[in-house]
Amino acid sequence: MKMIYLDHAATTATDPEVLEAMLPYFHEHYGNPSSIYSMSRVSKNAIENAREIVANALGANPKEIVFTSSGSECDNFAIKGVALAKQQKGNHIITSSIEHHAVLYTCKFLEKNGFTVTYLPIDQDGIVKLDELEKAITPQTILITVMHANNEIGTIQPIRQIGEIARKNGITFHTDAVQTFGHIPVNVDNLNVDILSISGHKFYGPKGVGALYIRKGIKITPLIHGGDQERRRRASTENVPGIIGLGKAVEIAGKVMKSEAIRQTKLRDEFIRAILDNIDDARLNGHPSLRLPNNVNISFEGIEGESILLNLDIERIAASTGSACSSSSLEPSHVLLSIGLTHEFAHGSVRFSLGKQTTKDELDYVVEALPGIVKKLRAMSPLYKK
Amino acid sequence: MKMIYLDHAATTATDPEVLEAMLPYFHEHYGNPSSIYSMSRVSKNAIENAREIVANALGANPKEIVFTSSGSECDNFAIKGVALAKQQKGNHIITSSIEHHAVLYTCKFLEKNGFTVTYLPIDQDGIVKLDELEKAITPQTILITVMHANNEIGTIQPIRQIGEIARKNGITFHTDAVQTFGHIPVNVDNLNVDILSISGHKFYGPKGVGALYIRKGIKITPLIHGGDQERRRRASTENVPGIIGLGKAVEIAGKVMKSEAIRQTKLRDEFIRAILDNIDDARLNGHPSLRLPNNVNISFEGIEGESILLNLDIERIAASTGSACSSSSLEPSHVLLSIGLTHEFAHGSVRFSLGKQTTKDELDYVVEALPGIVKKLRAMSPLYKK
Amino acid sequence: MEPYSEKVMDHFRNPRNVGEIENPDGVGHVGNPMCGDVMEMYIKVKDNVIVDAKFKTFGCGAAIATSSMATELVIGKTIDEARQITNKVVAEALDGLPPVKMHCSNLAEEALEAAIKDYHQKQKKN
Amino acid sequence: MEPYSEKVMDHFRNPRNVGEIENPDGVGHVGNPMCGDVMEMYIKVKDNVIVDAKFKTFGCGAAIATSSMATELVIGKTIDEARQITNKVVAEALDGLPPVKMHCSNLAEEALEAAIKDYHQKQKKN
Ligand SMILES: Cc1ncc(COP(=O)(O)O)c(C=O)c1O
Ligand SMILES: Cc1ncc(COP(=O)(O)O)c(C=O)c1O
Repeated sequence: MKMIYLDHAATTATDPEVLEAMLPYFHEHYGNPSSIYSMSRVSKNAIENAREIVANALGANPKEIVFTSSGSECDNFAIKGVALAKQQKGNHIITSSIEHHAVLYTCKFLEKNGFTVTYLPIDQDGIVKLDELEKAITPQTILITVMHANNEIGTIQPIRQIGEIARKNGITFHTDAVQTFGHIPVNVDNLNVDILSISGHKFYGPKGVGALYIRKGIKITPLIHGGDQERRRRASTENVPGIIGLGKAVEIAGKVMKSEAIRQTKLRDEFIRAILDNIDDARLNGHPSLRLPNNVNISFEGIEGESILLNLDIERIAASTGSACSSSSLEPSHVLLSIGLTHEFAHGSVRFSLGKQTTKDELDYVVEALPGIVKKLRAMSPLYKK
Repeated sequence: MKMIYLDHAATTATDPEVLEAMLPYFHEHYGNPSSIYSMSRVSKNAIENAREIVANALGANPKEIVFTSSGSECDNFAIKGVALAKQQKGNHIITSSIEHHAVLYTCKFLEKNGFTVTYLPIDQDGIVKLDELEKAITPQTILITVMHANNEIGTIQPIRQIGEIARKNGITFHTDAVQTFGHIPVNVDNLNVDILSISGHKFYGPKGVGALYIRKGIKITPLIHGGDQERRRRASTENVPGIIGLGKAVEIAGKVMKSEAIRQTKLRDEFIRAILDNIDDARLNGHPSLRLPNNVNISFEGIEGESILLNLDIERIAASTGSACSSSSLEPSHVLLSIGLTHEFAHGSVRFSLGKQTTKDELDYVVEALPGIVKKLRAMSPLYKK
Repeated sequence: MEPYSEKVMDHFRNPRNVGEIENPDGVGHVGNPMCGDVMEMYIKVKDNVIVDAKFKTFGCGAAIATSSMATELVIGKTIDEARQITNKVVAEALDGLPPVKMHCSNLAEEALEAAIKDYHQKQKKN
Repeated sequence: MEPYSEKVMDHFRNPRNVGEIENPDGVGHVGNPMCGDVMEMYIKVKDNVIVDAKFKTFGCGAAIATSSMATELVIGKTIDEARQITNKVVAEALDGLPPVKMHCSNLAEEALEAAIKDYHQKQKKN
């Protein structure tokens, strides 16, 4: 039996069409795009074409796009880059308490190096409190960074309003759009953002490539110094096949995003209802409607997440506890704690994230398998007494 | 007619065998290596296997290898990482005046942020003066970073001795081995290095992937904060196909490196002799024998490098002026100035770098084409009066 | 994370001795739901020999497998012999645990210790 | 770098008016080998009209092409008309230059200016 893959928020399979587009750039058009001879023009033109595709999708100018190696690099580049470039102006950064670790730990790092950071609280659905944001702003505030949608609970933030507040106060605004770009509309002008992070492998592009949108005029110090690539904002010989793949993935997303968002939202809501109908003492985490079309995050009372995942794996269902990168950690998710879950409940959460290939049949299969797993684990749990 | 590609120091074509090894990891084994379910084990095992291959090639432990996205990232990570981790101990860094821009501009960046940097002079062949190194060391010195071989003139540095001096003084030692690894033997213990940079696309691996060797016990602050990947030293969902490709390229290099080094050295020396025999007022830059097997760097009096390259390109020969990433710069190469060339002579330099596919016939063709090009350009040069 | 051994997965899939013992001679209760691990171990003792052991565990795969293995290891052992069952013994019996999961075997050792302590205290009272 | 236009490459491959003019009426010598560009422009003037122009250039592709184009543009022009040939005019005649190479067209304008200035000074002396 094939795996039922419900961890698209962790990573997606590279679309075969994307891989196809990349292939000529490995050993046919392999020229270094920065070289002067004519054979390099093919790779140079190809990455500029990809840049245009990404820019168009965002409503941006190609010159405002910098290719990077990942979502994490984008977040580090954005936050450290603005912090360094604007440190003469102030040393205060505002973020939310439910950011991805690439943002959170970058902020923690800056705290150790002379910056102060405000972590905004969120409501029980995972939405940043705008009044708290306004209160947090000081004359020292140089950067606001709030993610577009959360990777664990799927809640979509009021980015446009946050951007308005930032602009009104003359503060640079970054958003981590790694979970939204390619899945729901992301337009930098509609969202009032200055800097925006994208990661290829989250929407059927290749792993190891990302893009950072940097609005014209925004000051930012490079994270990777060296050669003149990317208009001197990110040194390194360009990852040509990766960039071409990213461009192709954006192109495909442009075509299918709308219909997929509708289809997945419907599947998602049916799936949530079926789980909650079939299993007692379970709850949905995140906002019921302001959420990613593909995100389902459920807590099960009295049992622990990893043991649920292992049992799902035995049934050939791939899911996660929220964030793949911290799966070796003993701490429960900071996101689930932030929305008010107890440690115990937070430990018992599972994220199912749907994708383009996900079918109703697959989800039905999960709905059938899940109650037995929960029952078995609860039977051996000292914490579940019902 | 096919292109005669003599710019392997800028980038190489990905070996078809390398691409072959990567292919299953795009949309077959695409699982996030950090995930818990069994399908992720394939990608996890594959990257650990690649890590072992890289470690073995270096004489290192797999735990000492961190995968990155490029040689430039490695250099930035190494230098900024040590500077930050050891800033309590001191703020002085020693490097050479002929480093790649990824090292040089990282040092310049640190100079703006409270560090002091000594740029060691080199002799006329491009070799760092060891007595100057010893003199430069102060109690504040926390890092020495000197490249293994220079990317423009190919000179190989006395890394082992530099490492000895560093160790004697308790100073962390980093070397940029981007031009040597995969081409000549690189063993971290023989070389006495603590940190070492590698880039995949310089030895027939894919673009967009590198590796940093970090000796056990060496303190280093991450450049990219976030998830727990790479033992918390470099966050980002792993570039699985890229890492597999890097591993494969190292494996292949292990088999052919020795014979290729001999073959290319012979071709190189014949090529140098033929050029100097056929063209007056030309000189070889870099050390005559302590040089990369594939590097040929020649200055032609009275004419300018780019116009030579363009004429070579018309003859379907791809070469470079030294460093692809600064080809849009008006400054002559800092490396050529450092070895004592006049600005004018430095402007008239061309680097030919050989590769696995390079044949004697190709080089003979260049030897035939070059005198005419030089003659034509000299005829229109106001600086060549002979 | 490194994958679990086959032994761990076997004990996770089919945990031995799940449940509670009515009127146990000793109970150990260790761990903390905040940390994601809670273990309860029940023992029945006759003539200084552990004749039965059961467990209930809230926790990850390793926590469940180590609980299961620990109960298997103690059944039939004298109290003194059971005391020799350290976290290392349990982990080795499972063909090892991933480094990040070693604390789970500590938990099993502690639960056993606590159950034996409880047994001794009950003995004193009687 | 952005690639050169076809026009640039045409003038680079087949530069027009390469060389020196014996007994020129004006010579302009601009640029600096340190910066990688040196341009010499020679003009022959008859009845206030530039009847011939030649150049010698040490420099990149753009430097050579702009020199060549500048000589083509001035031949047949009066001195006053030649003065109108700015760097922009030269660059446009070449269908544009990559941004990093725009300084080369400045050089061509300067060389022409210098040659005209030299011509005027020689006139005064006579
Ligand atoms: C010596 C040296 N260091 C660093 C680099 C940077 O490597 P990458 O282009 O992979 O970032 C290069 C090549 O570009 C190099 O030759
Ligand atoms: C919201 C968010 N930000 C950043 C990242 C990091 O992206 P990457 O793994 O490409 O570095 C992820 C996913 O891992 C994410 O979900």
